Amino acid sequence: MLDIQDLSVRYGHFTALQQVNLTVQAGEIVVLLGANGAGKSTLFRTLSGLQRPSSGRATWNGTPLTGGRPEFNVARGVAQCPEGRLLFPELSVEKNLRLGAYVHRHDAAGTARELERVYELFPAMVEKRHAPAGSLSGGQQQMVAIGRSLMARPQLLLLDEPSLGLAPLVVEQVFEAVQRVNAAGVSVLLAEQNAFAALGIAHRGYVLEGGRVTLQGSQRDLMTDDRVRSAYLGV
Amino acid sequence: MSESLLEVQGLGIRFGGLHAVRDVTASLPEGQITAIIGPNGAGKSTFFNLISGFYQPTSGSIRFAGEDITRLRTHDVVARGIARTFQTTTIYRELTVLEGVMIGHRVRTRAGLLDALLRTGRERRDQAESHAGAMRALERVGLSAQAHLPAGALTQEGQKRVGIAMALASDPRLLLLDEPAAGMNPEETVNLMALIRELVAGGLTVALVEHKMSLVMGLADGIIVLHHGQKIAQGTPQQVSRDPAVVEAYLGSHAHGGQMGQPGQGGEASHA
Amino acid sequence: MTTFLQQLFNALALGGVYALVALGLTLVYGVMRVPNFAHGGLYMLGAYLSYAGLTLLGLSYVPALLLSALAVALLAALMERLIFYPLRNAPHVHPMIAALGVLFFLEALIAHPAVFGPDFKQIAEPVPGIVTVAGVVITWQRLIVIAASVAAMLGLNFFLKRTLTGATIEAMAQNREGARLVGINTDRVGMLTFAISGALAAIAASLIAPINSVTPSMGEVMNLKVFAIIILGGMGSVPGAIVGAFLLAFAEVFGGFYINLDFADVIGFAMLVLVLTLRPQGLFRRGT
Amino acid sequence: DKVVSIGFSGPLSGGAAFYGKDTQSGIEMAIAELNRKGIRVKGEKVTFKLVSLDDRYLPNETATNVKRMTSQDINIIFVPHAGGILTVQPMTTRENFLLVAYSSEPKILDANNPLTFMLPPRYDNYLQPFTATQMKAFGKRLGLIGTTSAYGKQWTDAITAEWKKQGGTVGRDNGVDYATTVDYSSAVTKALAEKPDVLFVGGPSQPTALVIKAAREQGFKGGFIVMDQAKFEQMDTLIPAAYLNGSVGVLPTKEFPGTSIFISQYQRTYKKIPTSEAGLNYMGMNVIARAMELAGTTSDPKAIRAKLDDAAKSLPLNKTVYKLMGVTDNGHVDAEFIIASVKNGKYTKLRVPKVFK
Amino acid sequence: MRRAGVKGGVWGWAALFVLAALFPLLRPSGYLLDIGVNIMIYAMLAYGMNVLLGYTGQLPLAHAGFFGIGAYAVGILTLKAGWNFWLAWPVAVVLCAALGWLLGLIAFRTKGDAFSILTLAVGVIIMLVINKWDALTGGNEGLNGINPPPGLEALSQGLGLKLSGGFYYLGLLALALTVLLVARTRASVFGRSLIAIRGGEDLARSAGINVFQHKLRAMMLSTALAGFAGGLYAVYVGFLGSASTGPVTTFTVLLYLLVGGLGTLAGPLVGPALMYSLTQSLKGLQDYQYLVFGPLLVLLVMFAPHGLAGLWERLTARRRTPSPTPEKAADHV
Ligand SMILES: Nc1ncnc2c1ncn2[C@@H]1O[C@H](COP(=O)(O)OP(=O)(O)OP(=O)(O)O)[C@@H](O)[C@H]1O
Ligand SMILES: Nc1ncnc2c1ncn2[C@@H]1O[C@H](COP(=O)(O)OP(=O)(O)OP(=O)(O)O)[C@@H](O)[C@H]1O
Ligand SMILES: [Mg+2]
Ligand SMILES: [Mg+2]
Repeated sequence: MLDIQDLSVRYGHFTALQQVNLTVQAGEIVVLLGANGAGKSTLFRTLSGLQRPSSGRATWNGTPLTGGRPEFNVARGVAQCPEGRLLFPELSVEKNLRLGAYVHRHDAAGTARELERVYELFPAMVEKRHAPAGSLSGGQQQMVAIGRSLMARPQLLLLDEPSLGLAPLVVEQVFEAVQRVNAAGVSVLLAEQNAFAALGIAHRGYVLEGGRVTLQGSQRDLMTDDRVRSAYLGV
Repeated sequence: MSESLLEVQGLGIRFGGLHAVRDVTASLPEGQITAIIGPNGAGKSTFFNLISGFYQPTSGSIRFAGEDITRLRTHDVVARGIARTFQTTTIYRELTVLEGVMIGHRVRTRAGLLDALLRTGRERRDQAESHAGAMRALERVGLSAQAHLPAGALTQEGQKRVGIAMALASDPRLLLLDEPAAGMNPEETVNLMALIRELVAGGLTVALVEHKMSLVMGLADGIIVLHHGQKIAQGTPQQVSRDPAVVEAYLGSHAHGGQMGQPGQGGEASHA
Repeated sequence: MTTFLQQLFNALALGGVYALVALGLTLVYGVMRVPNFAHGGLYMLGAYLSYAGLTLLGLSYVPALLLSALAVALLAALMERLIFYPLRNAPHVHPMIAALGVLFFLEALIAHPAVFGPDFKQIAEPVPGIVTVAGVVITWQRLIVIAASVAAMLGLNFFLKRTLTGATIEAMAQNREGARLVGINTDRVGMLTFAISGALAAIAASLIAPINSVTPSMGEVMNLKVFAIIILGGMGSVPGAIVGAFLLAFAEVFGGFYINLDFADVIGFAMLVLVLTLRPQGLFRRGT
Repeated sequence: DKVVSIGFSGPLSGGAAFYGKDTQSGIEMAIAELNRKGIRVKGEKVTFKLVSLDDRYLPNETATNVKRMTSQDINIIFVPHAGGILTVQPMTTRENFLLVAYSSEPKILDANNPLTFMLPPRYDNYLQPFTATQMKAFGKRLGLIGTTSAYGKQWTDAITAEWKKQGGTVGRDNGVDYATTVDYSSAVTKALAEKPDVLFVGGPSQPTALVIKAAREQGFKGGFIVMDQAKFEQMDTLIPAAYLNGSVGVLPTKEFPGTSIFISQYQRTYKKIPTSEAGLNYMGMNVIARAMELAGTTSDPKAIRAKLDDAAKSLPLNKTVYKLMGVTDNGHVDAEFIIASVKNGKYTKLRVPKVFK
Repeated sequence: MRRAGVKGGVWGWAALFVLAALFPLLRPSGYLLDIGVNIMIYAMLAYGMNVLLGYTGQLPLAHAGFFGIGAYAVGILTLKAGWNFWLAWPVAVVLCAALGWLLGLIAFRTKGDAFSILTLAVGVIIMLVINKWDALTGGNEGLNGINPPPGLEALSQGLGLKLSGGFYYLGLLALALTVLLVARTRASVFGRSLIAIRGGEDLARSAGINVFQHKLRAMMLSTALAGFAGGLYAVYVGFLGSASTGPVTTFTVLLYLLVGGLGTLAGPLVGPALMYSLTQSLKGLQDYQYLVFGPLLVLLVMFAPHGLAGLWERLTARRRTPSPTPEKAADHV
């Protein structure tokens, strides 16, 4: 279980996250809603260890994630598909994906299996496997980023706006895939502007505003909440 | 139908073995909004790169307002009146909003190094004009109040507007927007649509690439669909959203309305 | 004809020298994009440490070489930690100037009268003697240099392209945060990369020193050329670096032979300008 | 006690530092000895202090250093490179200092500067005997692989002229910069392609030894004319002594009483064999100290300059590293060198038939 | 607010130059005057490099070569062709601009590190050619006896100064002109386009800027300033050797520039002033000078990454512009 308690993050004097409390139970998909600049990406970066919190803590199954060592977090089963993709532009698509499985480097067979699964999810990647990731179209790069996070075979998957730049059909497939992965026991924390689709597959959700959690509840609660409907669902 | 501002004939480009855009013939009617959609990697951004002179086509021709601009370099294309924004927001984050947008007006000024060194009349005129031009553009996107902030301090959406203002500052006739709504929430998307409508009402022609069907369907007068670099369909939103080839390749369930689409009503898509 | 063949061998030997030094730099400059002008300093240090091992410790050649490689590797790793790591997000010129500072320091340290002083030193050839093939004089040391450069190239290329650790170096160079996100310990990889580069520099110096003299400024002379070679071959390309090295050597030797020795260096650099004008991305890199 | 500062501006860092240090060491050693012994000028006890400033071989830096030293009332300044010397030469009368020039560039003398004291002897004394000896022993074809420093180029030109004068033929100039060349082989190959009987080589000792080595390895059997910058006694520690057989060059010997004392003193202090740079500057400093005694002033460069010749002639034998005939009217040291040829590892002194002054 | 800032800057500069002009009246030693002139010469060269590196974002490494070309042009034209210095100097500047244009045509085909290395190679070639072309440049022996500018001696005496004082004022005037031209460039429509190129070439291109042409002009200005500095150097030192036209000089000035502050107007002056004085005072340390200088350099780069002028500008900018989110703004500068 992911347990975030009173987490605050500051950039200089600017407080990006303030006393955030949030949990993701094993096997849950939790969606994180929030306007631009609400602090979603900051939260994700903190959970991956890229960003150090100024106070508070986050643990995954009891082990702290905030030690500032992302590589430990990945080894603990926490993988992220980050905002901005953070691919290795001059390496081939396949090397990008294989590096996603870096923490499983001693399990070649498992990595090969996982690679097949990613290619199944994004068939467009097969013909691009030897192309440098940087030469791909924006959406294709997003596919590589998602694929790379899956390659780590995470127990907790952090997806920061995975649908960004993807064609509608692919968005559907990604959400289906998230559900599939989740069905296999992986917990998912998902940030999305496409709130409608995200809520559609989520069990619970949180709304982040100005770095604070202002609302939380089950899928149904949020879907029917007036504020959520007007601000994030566009209805 | 209004006169076409931009016409491309058999346009194509290859990257090594890959035909990123292949034999595309299309036209953008003046004063309208044309959306270009298609799967990821279909060649939409490449299509924009070709029009704006970033890439040189390996085949075909581009005519803008009756003039052949196929082989022109980017700055000449901008000078003719075609401006663009990029898929990932690129602006001068370290400059103030105003300064960044003034750069967009550069193409309308002539002052060079000698004018700078001698501080000629032309230099001073151009300087004043850049300022005025940039302020006009900022007003159009509603950012005049933030003119003196560093652009990087603005929100994601604000930065997108800066990008558009920069393009507008070059006084274009045609504006190319590459995924302007990416990363925006529904509310912001609606604001953006209003902005684009205003621009078009002011006489601008707009072509945009976007995956957000709510925006495409709500805004576009016409849609061009690319797939594997080729044009597979063209028509009104209604026509296109019913085209089975488009549905299969691109839209999936979104063709049937739902959150993103809009209920279509009749009309056959014209196949390319 | 014999003269031509002799020059051919001379060019190969010189190319081997350039390649050996360039390969050490390929990792940190070609791959990691750290303009480490201290590389020449590490190279120089490697030669002096080998010299010290031979004369002060009385070691034989190979142990002296290995000891020197180890020491320089440690120093390079330390340098990464203390200087280049903190500067990783700074613009390019910053690490470049810092590296120059290190180079100044190393040179001054070695040239200090209490250390080695500014005079030339000499390392005896471990395998003295020559072979003559068809009138061409081949010295063992030069053969060793050529062989070592090819072996180092193959090894390094294999390491970068075929091993996971190699891939982590490239990954880290291209996106440090991305690399951390997939679980790579970038701190360790960074130091490791510098250590390998330092060791290569020291080995190169120890192999080359018997051909030339050991002086505090020997690294400076090499520095410009090896940076040029890496760009010439194409940033990040290991085969490119070695081809660039031999190309430069051939241009210098045959330019000097057929045109004018006095202008050999001019010819070498002119070739670099020409190649970059025609292929701005270098020889072994696909266009962008 | 009166402390008199002596200035020095030369390359003390970078690629030429070894050279700067060598020249500096000679002055330094002379000053240490003079201070130990103590000299008196007009009855007053005088000690010297060496003020050294690095100029990295750059003339503008030399000029800056000289201005700095003259503003500190330093009246004697050693400069060991032609560029620096020529740059500051016009300043001597204005800033009132004696320029002690260690460079054999003839333009230094052409300037007829009244306050210049030039230390190195004219190398043209060697040309005739070198040429005659080698041409007789090996043949008439000369190949050229000297260093391309200013001094090296002069040498190359001079030896070329002399060799032709005596009826020989000279190949193309295959000079390379001994300081920056990574491998001398290709220059040697090119020079040997002309099948010379004798090769002209020379620069600093170590690289010169490597050039000789490369030539021998590539099968050269002829003789070498070794430029005076390179020293046999340094080279034969680096390469098989047999490689040097058939060479002619300068040889500091224990001919004069001063020399052996100097050498052993120097080796005790600096732990290495002294070069002629050290020797001549050592001697130069001693001449100046002596001239101060004779002139009765430590601060009037003109008066000191006027006594240089007397000083040189009256220098105690144990300070005379090289045989010293005096100082010429235009301020040039008139010293003699000993030259030798090498046969079977043994040095044979050559006669210098006619001495240019 | 910006206008006010610019005005303030003008007064600051004017005050600085007036103060500098008063300095010789204090009867400083020839050594101090000499340091002053050297700083001015290096500063002019640094301003030239700053146009390319600081404003346009291109790291050129051939500048000592152009400095040398300017210097040798003046030396050769006055010594061998008998020209008047006052004619030779502008001709040298124009020559450097023209050669800069030529270099730009070739070098701007490349970008980033390749550009730097290509220009470095050109710089080395220039130095080597100067060194090897004995007939024209005097080769290793250099060019000796370049005379002071005609009239300068008389003028100095008229002002009651030595020749060195005359050179000081000549340098000060040249520097003032350099600062004026560079300041004008930076504040111009053209200069803003250079900043745009520095910020991102593709973006600048999409804004309609003819990137290549702008870079070419920047290169010309930059090399012209290098030649301007070189011409002054030639008459000031009176002797020319190839050593000071090589990469070592380029890197020295680069370092000055970095310490002063890239892309700032004061940096190219502050850097040389500080670093040149520092290296002079470190000379007393003898064998330890580079043992101290090297680490000092590393520390400067690490702890004052924006240079001293950069530091100053940021401090004053923060005082002047009360931006609503100053801490965020600072992060992107
Ligand atoms: N490195 C940084 N330094 C300073 N401020 C930052 C930094 N990164 C983010 N911020 C600020 O922190 C706030 C939260 O940013 P964050 O990226 O977490 O938002 P977000 O919810 O992910 O937004 P978006 O939907 O645009 O991705 C924003 O105001 C942003 O400007
Ligand atoms: N410079 C390039 N070199 C090689 N291949 C390229 C290059 N630019 C684009 N491509 C390829 O061309 C194809 C079209 O890319 P493009 O960026 O135009 O797609 P797109 O339609 O904009 O997709 P998206 O919706 O994902 O942004 C892709 O397969 C991409 O990998
Ligand atoms: Mg975000
Ligand atoms: Mg695209």
